[in-house]
Amino acid sequence: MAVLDVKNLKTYFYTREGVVKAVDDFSFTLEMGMTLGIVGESGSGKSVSVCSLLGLIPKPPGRIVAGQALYRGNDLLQMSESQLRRVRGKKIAMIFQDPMTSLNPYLRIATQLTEVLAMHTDMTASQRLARGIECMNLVGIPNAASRIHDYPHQFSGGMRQRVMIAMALITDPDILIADEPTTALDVTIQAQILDLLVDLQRKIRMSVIIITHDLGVIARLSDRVLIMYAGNKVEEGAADDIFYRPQHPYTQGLLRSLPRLDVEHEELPSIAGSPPDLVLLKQGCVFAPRCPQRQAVCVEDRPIPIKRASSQHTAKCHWSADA
Amino acid sequence: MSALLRVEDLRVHFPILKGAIFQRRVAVLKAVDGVSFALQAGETLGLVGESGCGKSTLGRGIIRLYQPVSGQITIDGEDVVAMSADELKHKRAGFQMIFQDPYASLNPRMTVFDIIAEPLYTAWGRRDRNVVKRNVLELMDSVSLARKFIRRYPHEFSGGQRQRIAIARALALKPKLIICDEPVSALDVSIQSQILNLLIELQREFNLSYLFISHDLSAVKHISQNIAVMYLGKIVELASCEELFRAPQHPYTQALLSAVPYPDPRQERQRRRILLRDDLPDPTCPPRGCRFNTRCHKVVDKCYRDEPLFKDVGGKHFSACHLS
Amino acid sequence: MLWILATITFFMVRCAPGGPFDTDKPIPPEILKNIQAKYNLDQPMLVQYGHYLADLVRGDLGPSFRYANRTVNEIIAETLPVSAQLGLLGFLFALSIGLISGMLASSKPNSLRDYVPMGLSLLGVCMPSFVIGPLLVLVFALWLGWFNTSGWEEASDRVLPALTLGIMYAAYFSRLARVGFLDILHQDFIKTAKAKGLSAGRIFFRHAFKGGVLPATTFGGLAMSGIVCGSLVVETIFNIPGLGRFFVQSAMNRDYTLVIGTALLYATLLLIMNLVVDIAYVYLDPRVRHD
Amino acid sequence: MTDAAYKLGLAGKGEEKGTSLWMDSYYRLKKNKMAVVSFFYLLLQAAAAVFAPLLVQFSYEETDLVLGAVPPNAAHWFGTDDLGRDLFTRTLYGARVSLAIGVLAAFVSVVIGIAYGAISGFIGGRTDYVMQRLLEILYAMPFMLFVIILMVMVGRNIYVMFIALGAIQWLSMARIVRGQVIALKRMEYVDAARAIGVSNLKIIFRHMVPNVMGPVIVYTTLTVPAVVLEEAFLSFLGLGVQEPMSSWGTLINDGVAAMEVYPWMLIFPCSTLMLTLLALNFIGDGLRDALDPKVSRH
Repeated sequence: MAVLDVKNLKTYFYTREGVVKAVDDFSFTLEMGMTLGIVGESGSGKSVSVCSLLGLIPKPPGRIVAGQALYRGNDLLQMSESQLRRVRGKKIAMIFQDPMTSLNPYLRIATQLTEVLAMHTDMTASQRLARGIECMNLVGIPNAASRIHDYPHQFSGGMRQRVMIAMALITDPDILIADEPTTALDVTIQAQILDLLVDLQRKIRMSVIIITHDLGVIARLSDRVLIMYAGNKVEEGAADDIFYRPQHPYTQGLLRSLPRLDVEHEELPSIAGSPPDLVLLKQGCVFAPRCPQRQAVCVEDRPIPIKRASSQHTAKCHWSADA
Repeated sequence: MSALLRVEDLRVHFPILKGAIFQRRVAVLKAVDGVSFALQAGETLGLVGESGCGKSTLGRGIIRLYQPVSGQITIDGEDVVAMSADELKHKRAGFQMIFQDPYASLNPRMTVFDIIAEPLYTAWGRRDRNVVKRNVLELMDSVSLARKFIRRYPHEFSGGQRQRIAIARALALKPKLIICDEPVSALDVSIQSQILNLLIELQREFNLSYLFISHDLSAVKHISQNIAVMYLGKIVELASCEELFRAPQHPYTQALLSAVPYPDPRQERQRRRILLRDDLPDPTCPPRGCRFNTRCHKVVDKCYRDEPLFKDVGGKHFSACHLS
Repeated sequence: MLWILATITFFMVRCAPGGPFDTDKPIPPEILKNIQAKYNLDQPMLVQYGHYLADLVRGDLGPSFRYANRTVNEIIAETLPVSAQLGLLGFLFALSIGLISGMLASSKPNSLRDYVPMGLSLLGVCMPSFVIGPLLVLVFALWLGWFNTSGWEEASDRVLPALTLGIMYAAYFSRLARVGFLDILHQDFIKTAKAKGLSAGRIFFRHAFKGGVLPATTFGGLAMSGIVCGSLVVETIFNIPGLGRFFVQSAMNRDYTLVIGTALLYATLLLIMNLVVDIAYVYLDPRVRHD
Repeated sequence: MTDAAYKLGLAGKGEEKGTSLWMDSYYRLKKNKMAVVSFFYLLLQAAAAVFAPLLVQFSYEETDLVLGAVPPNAAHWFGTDDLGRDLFTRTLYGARVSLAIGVLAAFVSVVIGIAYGAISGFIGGRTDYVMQRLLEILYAMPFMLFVIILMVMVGRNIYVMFIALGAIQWLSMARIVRGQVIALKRMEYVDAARAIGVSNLKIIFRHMVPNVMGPVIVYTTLTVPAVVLEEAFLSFLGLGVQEPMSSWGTLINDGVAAMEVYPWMLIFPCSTLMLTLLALNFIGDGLRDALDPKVSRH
C-alpha cells in the first residue's frame, strides 16, 4: 500500500534574477516499509522537492505551483498550516544534513527531544522524559539517562546525528525523511549511522526517504531509486534496475564517472560540462546540453517519462525506450 | 631512484593557550606527530584519513605554511625546513598547493588573469604584460578554460571551473610537486571525475608529483600509486595502491575500507562490515600505547602498553600494528 | 580599573588651568591660603593624590569645593535616587519597546509589520535626547498641556523624561532585536523545529528567543552608558534635581571632588551593568558556559 | 598592438569582461532609492554648507534687535532668532561645523580603528589577546564624561573636540576590522598567496585590504552620524562651539530656551539635524545591503 503518492510537483522560486524552477517535474510513490533513495547533485531540487511536501520551503520567494501529495489519501499540499503541523513530526519526521547546526544550541537535548511529544501527545512530563531516554538508547547513545540533560555542543558529530534520529523516531512516524544524513560525517561514523538506519528499519516498520548525492549510500539503503537532474526526475526504478540497467544517459554517465573501490578501471569517462542555471532553462531535455546521445529532437522537446514494459522503471528520455 | 619528496619524522604541533595576559600552555595539539614517507618523481601518493587526523596539516607543513617543530623535509634534494624565509621564497616555485574549497581559495576581487598571473609576477618581478598574458592563456588552455574568460571574476564561475583556475595558478611556476588538499571534495559528483581526469592528464604532460590528500578512498585509489593512511597525527599504514586494497594490514585501514559503501546494491546486501566503536578521541591527549586502541576491533593487552612501530611487513608494505 | 579611572580624572582635572576658587573679584591672599589649606590644595600634587586615594578606599569622596559644608557623599546620596529612577525607567522603556517591536518586525519580514516599526526606529536613531526632549515638551506639554514642562513632583512628571531618555535606545534595541531574530530564524535548527510540527509561537519564543535577544543584550552595556550621558541633558531640559545636572554644573565650576566622585560613580554603575550583561550572556548561551 | 600579438590571441578580442564585486555592489546601491535620494540630499547640504558665504545675504552673527524674532517668511526662510539673526543662515553655518566635525572625527576614528584592529588581528596570539582585553576595558569606560571634563578643562576648542570625538569612536571599528582580518587570514586564498611566495606586504594590500574595505566603508558611513550627534550633544550642553558661531547643538539649545514663544527656533534646527542623520543612516544601511558578502554570494 502506498503511504505517500506525489504527482507532478512543481516548486518555483520567484527571485529578482528570474524564476528558478527548482522542482519542475517530480512524482513518486512510496510504499509502506520501503526505502526510497533520491539522488542528485547540488541544485538538482532533491531537497526542495521533499521540503515542499512538508511546507518547509520559505514562502516567498518559493511557491508550489502545481502538484498533489497524497499522504494516506489526504493532499499535503492542500492542508492548512495547522493541519500540516499535525502531520509534520508526528507522522512524517525529518532529519537534516548537518547535525552541528540542526540542533538548537541554546536548548537542552531533553527539551528538544521531547517537545514533539508535548505537541502531539498528552503524555506527562515524566512519561515524555522516559520515552526520550528510551529513544536515545534505541539509537545507541550511551548513558542516555544522564546525557539527555546535556546541551548539543557537548556531543560529537556522530552522536548529534543519533540524537536527531532519536528525535525523529520519538513519535513512531510512518515516514522518515533523511536529507543527506551522513554527508557531514566521517566515513567510519557514516558507516555507524547507516548501520543504525538499516537496523532501525528492521525493528520499526516505517517508510524511509533518503536524499543524498552519494550513490554508495543509496545502494546500501534503498529499495527504489529516483534520479534528479535540474529540477526534473530523469529516472526512477528498483535499485537493481537503476544500478545495473540504467536507461537515462545522465544516470549512465554518473555511474560510469564514479571512481570505485570495488572495480578496477583505467579511465573515468566523465560527463562534460556542468549543471544548467535553473533560471535559464530552455525548452527541450534539461540534460541535452551535456548529453553524448543528443539529437535534434532532444533540444526541441521536453521528453515525457517512458516506462519500460518489464518493470516499474521509467526514464525521461527520448531514446530510453529503444534501449 | 632518489625520491622527489622525502619526509622524515616530521612533527607539527600547535600549542593550546589559555589564561589572561600571562598565557600558559594547557595542552599541545600534536597534529602531525612523527611522519615519514617518500614520494617518487611523477608519482602520486594518496594520503587518506578522517577529519582531525592531521592530513591537511601535514600537507601545509610540507610547503611550510606551518612551521614544523622537528623533522626533515627534502624536496628535490634540498632541505626545506632549514631554508630561511628568503630562500624559501625563491624555492616556492618548485612546490605548489591546490586547496579544497574553490570558493575560498580564489580572491573574489581579482580577475582570472590577476589570479593566474600572481605567481608569475611574484617569481619574475615586473615583466612585459604580453609575455605574462601569453603564459596565462597557455595555462588556461592546459586546464581547458576558455580564453575568453580571462577578465572574469571568480564568482562568475561554477565550482569545477573555479578549481580549474586554482589548478592553473598552481601550475604557473612549473612546479615538480603539487600538494592537492581535498581538491574534489567540495565539487559535485559529475564534476569530480572531470577534475580527477584533468589532474592525471597534467601529471602525464608535466611529469608532476602529487601528494593527494583526501578523505575519499575511491578518489585516492583512482589517482594514486601509493597510499598512506593517517590516524591521529601518525601514518598507520603505507603501501602501494593495489597492495593496500588487496591486503590491508592495519585494523583501522580495514575498517575504513569496509566502511565505504559501494555503488552496487547486490554487493552491499552481502558485505560484512567492520564497525568501529565510538568517535575519534580528543587529539590533544591521544591514548597511551597504540593510538587506535580505543576503537580497534582487534585490540589486545599489548596495545594499551606499547606504541607499535611503523614497520615493513613485506614488499614495501608498512604498518604500525602489533598484530601485523 | 576604578583606580585607573580615578587617577586619570584626578590628574586631568588638576592639570587644567583655573581653580575652583577663581572668581571675578580677587580674593585676599590670606583667605585663599586658608581655604587652600582646608582642602589640602597647598600641598604638592602627589601628596594630594595620596590623600585622595586614601579617602577613596574608605568610601569617602571628600568635601565638595563649591557647596560649602557638604560632602560629595551627601550630594550623591541626595541626587542619585532621582537619577537612578529616571535612568531605570528610560532603560526599561527602551528595552521593552525595542525588543517587542524588533520581534514583531522579524516575525514577518518585508511586510507592513516590519516596515512600520523599522521606519519608526530609523527615525528614533536620529532623535537624540536633546532633540526629542524639547519636541516632546513643545507638543505634549505646551500645545496639548497633558504634562508639566518640567519638575519631578508628580508621577506624570516621569513620563516625558523617561520617554526622551529611552526613545533612541528603544530604536537601537529594536533594530538589533530584528537582526538577531532574523539571523536565528534562518538557522538550520529552526528548520528542524518546523519539521517537528511545532507551532510558530513555540518556535519563536522557545527556539529563537535566547539566540535572538543576544545581540540586543550585548548592546545593553553601551545603552546604559548612553542613557547616563543622556540623563545629563534630560535633567537639564526638564529641570530634574538629579545627579546629571550636578555633574554638568560641577564640571563647569571646577568642583574637583564632585566631578571625580560622580565620574567614579558612573563608571562603577557601568562596570556593574557590563557584569550583568556578561552574566546574561552566560545564561543565554550555554556554549559560553562550558568554555 | 602587433600582428604577432593578435595571432597569439593577446589582443583581448572576444574577451568577456567580468563584473567585479564592486560593480555588483554599485548596481545594487543604485537600485536603493532611499540611499540615492539621501546621497543627493547630503551632497546638496554639503555644497550649501561649503559655499554658504556666497549663498546667503545675511551674516550669521549680525544681530538686528529691532527686528527681533520673526516667524518664517519670504526673506527669512527659517525665521529669525530673538536677536534678529537669520536662522537659515545660522543653520547653514551650523552645517559647516557639524559636517566638518562629523567627517574629520570619523576619519580620525577610522584611522585609529583600522590600525588597531588590523595589527591586533594580523599579528594575533598574545598581542591580540592583550589588545582585545584593553579594548574591552575601554568599551566599559564612560567616555562622554571624559570628553565633557576635557572640554571644560581645556576650554571650548573645536580642534580638541575633533580629536576627542574621533578618539572615542574607534572602538567598534577596531573590533570590526579585527574580526574581518582574522577571518581573511584563514581564507584559503591567503594561504594560496603565501604558498606562491607573495610577500606579507603584498598579501595585506592585494588580498586583505580590498576584502576588508566593504565593512570599513559601511561602518565609516555609520560613524559620521554618531559623531555629528555627539558634537551636537556637547554644543547643546554649551561645551562645543561658542557664540556667535553656530552649530546645530547650540541652535537647538537656543531653541529650547525660546520654544514657548518662538517654536520655529527649535523646530528648524531639530529637523535639519534629524534629516541629516536620517540621510546618513539610509546611506549606511544602503551600503551595507550593497556590500554585504552574504547577499552577493547568491
